[in-house]
Amino acid sequence: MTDTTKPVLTVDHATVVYESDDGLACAVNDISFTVAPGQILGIVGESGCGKSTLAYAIMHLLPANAALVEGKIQVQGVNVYRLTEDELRRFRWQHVSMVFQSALVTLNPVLTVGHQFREIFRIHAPALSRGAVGERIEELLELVRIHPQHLRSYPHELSGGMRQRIAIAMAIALDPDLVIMDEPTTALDAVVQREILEEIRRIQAIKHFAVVFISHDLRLIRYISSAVMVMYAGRAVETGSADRFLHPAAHHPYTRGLLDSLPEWNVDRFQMRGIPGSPPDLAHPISGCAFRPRCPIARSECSLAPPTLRDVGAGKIACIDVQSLAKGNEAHG
Amino acid sequence: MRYILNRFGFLLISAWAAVSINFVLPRLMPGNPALLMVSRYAGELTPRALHAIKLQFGVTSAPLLVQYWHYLINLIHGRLGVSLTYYPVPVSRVIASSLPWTLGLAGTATAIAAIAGTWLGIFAAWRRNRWPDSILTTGTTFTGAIPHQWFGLLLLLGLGYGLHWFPVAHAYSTQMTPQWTLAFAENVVYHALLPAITIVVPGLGGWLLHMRNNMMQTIGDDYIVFARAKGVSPRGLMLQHAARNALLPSVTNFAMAIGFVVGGVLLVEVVFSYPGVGYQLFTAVQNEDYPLMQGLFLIISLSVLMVNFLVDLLYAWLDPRSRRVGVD
Amino acid sequence: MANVTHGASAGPSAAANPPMRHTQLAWVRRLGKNRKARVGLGIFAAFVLIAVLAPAIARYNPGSTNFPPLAPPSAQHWFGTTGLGQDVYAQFVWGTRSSLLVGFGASVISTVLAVVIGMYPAYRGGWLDNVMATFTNIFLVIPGLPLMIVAAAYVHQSNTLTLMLIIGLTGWAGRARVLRSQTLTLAHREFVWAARLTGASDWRVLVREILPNMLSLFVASLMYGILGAILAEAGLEFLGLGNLTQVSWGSMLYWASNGGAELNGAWWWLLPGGLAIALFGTSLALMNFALDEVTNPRLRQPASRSGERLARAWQVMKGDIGQ
Amino acid sequence: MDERAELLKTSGLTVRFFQAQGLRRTTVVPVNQVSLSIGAGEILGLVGESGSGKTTLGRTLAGMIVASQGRLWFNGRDVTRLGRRALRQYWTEVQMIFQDVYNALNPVYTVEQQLSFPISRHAVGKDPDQELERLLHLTGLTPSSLIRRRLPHELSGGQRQRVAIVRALASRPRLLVADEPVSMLDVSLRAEILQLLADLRQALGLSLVYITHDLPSAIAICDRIIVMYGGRLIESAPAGDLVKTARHPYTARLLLAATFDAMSAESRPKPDRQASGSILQPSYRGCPYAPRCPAVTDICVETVPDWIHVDDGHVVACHAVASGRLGAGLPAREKSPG
Repeated sequence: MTDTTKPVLTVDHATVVYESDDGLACAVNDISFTVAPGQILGIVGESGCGKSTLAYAIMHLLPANAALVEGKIQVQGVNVYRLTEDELRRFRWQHVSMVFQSALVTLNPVLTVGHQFREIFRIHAPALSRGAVGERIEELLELVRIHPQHLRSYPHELSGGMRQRIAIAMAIALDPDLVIMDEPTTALDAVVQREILEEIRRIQAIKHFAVVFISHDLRLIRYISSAVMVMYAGRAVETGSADRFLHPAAHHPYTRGLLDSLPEWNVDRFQMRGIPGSPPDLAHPISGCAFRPRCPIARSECSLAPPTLRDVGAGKIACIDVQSLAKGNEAHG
Repeated sequence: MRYILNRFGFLLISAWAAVSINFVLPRLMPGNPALLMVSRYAGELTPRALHAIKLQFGVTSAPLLVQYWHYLINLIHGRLGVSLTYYPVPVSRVIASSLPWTLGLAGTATAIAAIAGTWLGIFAAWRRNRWPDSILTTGTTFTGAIPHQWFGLLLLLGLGYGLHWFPVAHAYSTQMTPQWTLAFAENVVYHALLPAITIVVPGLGGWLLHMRNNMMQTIGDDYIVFARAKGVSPRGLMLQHAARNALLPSVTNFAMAIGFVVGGVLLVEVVFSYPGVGYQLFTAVQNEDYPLMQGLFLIISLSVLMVNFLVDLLYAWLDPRSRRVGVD
Repeated sequence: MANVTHGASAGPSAAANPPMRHTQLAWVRRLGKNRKARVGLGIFAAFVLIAVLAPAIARYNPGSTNFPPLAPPSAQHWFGTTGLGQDVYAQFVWGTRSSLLVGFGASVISTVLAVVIGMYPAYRGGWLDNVMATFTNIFLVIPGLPLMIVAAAYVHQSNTLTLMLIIGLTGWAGRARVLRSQTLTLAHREFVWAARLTGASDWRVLVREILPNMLSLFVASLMYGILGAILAEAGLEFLGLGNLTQVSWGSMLYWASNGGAELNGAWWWLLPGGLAIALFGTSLALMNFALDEVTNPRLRQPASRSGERLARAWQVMKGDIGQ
Repeated sequence: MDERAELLKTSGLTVRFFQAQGLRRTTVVPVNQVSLSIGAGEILGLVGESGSGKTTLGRTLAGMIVASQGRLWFNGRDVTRLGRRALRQYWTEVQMIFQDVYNALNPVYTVEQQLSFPISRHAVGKDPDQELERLLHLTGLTPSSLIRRRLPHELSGGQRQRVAIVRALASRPRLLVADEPVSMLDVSLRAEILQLLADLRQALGLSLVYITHDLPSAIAICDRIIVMYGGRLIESAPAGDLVKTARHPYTARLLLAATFDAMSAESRPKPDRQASGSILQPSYRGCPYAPRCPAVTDICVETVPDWIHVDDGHVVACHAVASGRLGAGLPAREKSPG
């Protein structure tokens, strides 16, 4: 059925701009990547780095004040921006679905969970009988371990974790090839967050859909992903396999900073470090590398042009000084 | 259950407030207008009736609390006094004969204005910032500010006296007698058309703008984006997902809207000599018939309170979330 | 008070009167660019001008009955004459003055009441808020015009001041509720709590922290008050409960109706009073609408994508930053 | 361990809220019988998930919420039932840092205008301008001449939180209650704000209550950590000890979630199958964690466990620990992250 060699998702030089009171801002800047069937790609970056915008762009769900102005996005070989509004409605969810940050705000507060669940089948599988839909929904709820009695509940009557499980069940209702997960656990507590992550891993192992998993937390990303892309100020600054982020490797200075920011176990304490400075302001971009005001190894040449991704071992890094980064790391051992 | 009791409690409190305002107003006013009235009618009324009016308006030496007590007792027994205009008909009878006309006219016209305005509001939000929206919003911004009485007079001038399309006064033709026949019903509807239009047109704008803005507010919510991602059609998005949520503030808005509606209906009845409570109130004011005026105010207030109570219950039923939190 | 003394740009005077100086009140500037606001303000200003200049532009005495009755508009009588032979234009001009006076006066009274009854108790919370909220809700559900009618009927011949009082004292409840709910949301914002925790007094918190953040709502409240008051005044006048010796938009309608203007087809007699109310009301509603639009970004969201426009803008921007 | 003077102490502190939902009205107890103390100059971590009552407790400590029951002493003075005026005095001695950095500052005022009132009010006998300058530098808000003129929306999240910290410091408090001060900030900015708070303790001799759901960050900066669940305190220990010898099953679970270690089947809690909140109702009698505890027994749902002293300064409220069914040193750590 699914071709295992052709990528599920191809993002090709995508650029997304949006308009705000501050003016025009480029939230996604010339980004390219592919996701293979069954692969989990993690995208990590600070708030405002454009990772959510990228998710919405893949879904062709950008708000009216934003647009994909350059590049191409293909899901299963279909350019989603070439579909008519009607075709797109049928295509989405069937092939690519999404789990949002908080199900509390994505589930309609005045409709029951069951109503919102059945709606999916009413739209995409109108031929299915009511009974068959009911069975299918119960199967899905079984998978995320929610009792079917909650179909009668309103969203606010459920806990955050339950709502997010339901959102996941809804996302995989039509067996899509790709599920976009935009910070699906950020609004949850540590314990529930961990449970949901395991849930996602377990279900993904059963259903084999591809995932684009977006988070600001590198811990989650490297826990769940097979490949990772690091974004800064709308650009990809580093890509590579998840292993690269678990074991010593050459990293972009920003990635290095992110890794250092994770609470680190040391003797009998966690220790934390940060990246000095402030996140970039997309509405007022600076020339050259966007990270240079916060970069410990910035030089004057960094302001000339934004660096492009170049191969470094098993990954790619967009830094003017890739060579010495790689060497420095070898020296570290 | 607790909510219903709570709202019922509020209904009682506000009814008590209306009743008390009714008691206090004539006693609060400078120059005691009631005394003037009593002296004016002194020759025409029987001494007993005059005494009753004196009691009702506090032109007695009895202590205020005693007066209040008698006033409440009379109310509970439905004794609102005797109308001076229609002497010796009791106020309650005058109200009973006029209230149905007002309820019928105001009820239908308000329902039409609310439903049509809300639908147009949904439509305007759907076509937001395009020409249908612009026309509807600017148009109703103007109609919303039209004084009812003026609009009624203009309609009378043009469609009534000018073109003779519609009757110019009363609820039915004077040569007919009220009875349950189709012909009579037709006649009533025919007479109610102009007054109803006069109420609907200025009222439409408020509902439309309110619904439109609520819709716009709702359309920005994440669950609309989510529903769109699921494949819900634009139509389904508007009607199933956005409109229901946007409707809730419109329901709460009813309390504020109904005051405007009642005011408008009163003026329209006066313009069209429509025999409802508004027209009676106007007659009472002109004849300084204070007992009738007070009775009418009370009945209008209580009707509005009742409607609000029902709307509150409707809201609780519509919104599964409605909740309040506080320190115990 | 703040007593910061340094630098030329931020002296004590700036600290004492801060909000208007800064971009956070950007809605004031955006309002200036809004077409609805401009049109609304234009009409509004025209009426205010007419009211102010009434003695100079009225041409005739509005009470004078020296002219031929029921004359249609002409060069002598721009808006025609009434059944009693008064100049309708003169009545309109002077009527503008007294109607606006009642409107502004009553609105000030009711807005002050709405602020005192709606905002302060909401901020204080506790029993005071419970009592005042119930009080407000009662006033909200008791129908306004009938209450005014009864009150005005007892007063007998009202003058301008009693009219203002009757309208102002009965018409505050709806706006008190709106101000109350906004105060409630603001009162529990973190910055308000932070100000309280630094030891600021209740009034200071209310006036310095909360009020500047609901200025647009306050302005809207004032405008709704004016519109409501003018409509109420017209209603009372129409029922003969106003000050019929003084010409106003409402009394023009009363006399037109009493004189059988609609019966005689004297549209010119009927038109100006009501149209003035509708136009003035429209100007207020337009400004309000614009205020909503600039303070609530969601009301500005367009229905369709602006993809191509954004793509063009992007090309320009790319050239600018040399990427 | 350390003998600090006691700054704040509570006993049996309880807060009740009523909640009217739909047609029902219910009472919840977000803070239930809380007794704790905070030493002068101590950093106390208050850790729990959302709905555990930690925010309500923090606000009660700061005097923003009046407790329904129990006592709260600050510096030996009972502040539970203060009048309005006295409460306002107390407010200036305890300051809050809030989670929502976007609402923490008044959007219409510049940084300087936000800060001028608290500084001029509390900097008695000092030049307010110098004081402002000093605090801006202390919190790393440089260049201060630029920052002073900024409006909140022109600042980054981290800068906003720093301004909020300056405002809190302006009234020279003895205790700072920081409610999730970094959870809305980016990971890369969190460490510096937390470090700043920890440094302030050293520089100004402040006590700090750090409220969070993120256990690792609490371990990083706190002297002592109290774990809260369902409105009750369930474990209290020096930060270092807690990592090595967490005793309560919930604490153990929190640690596991934080370290991304593999989870053993027995420590896995039951998923929350029912809407939360029932354990917050006044009618609930048992251990708050019982509905989800993997080590639950009959007694757990019937009575609230007593405090058990397990080690120096380490207490836990758990029936399973009391009966010896749960030993120390749980869970076994296999590898360290990072």
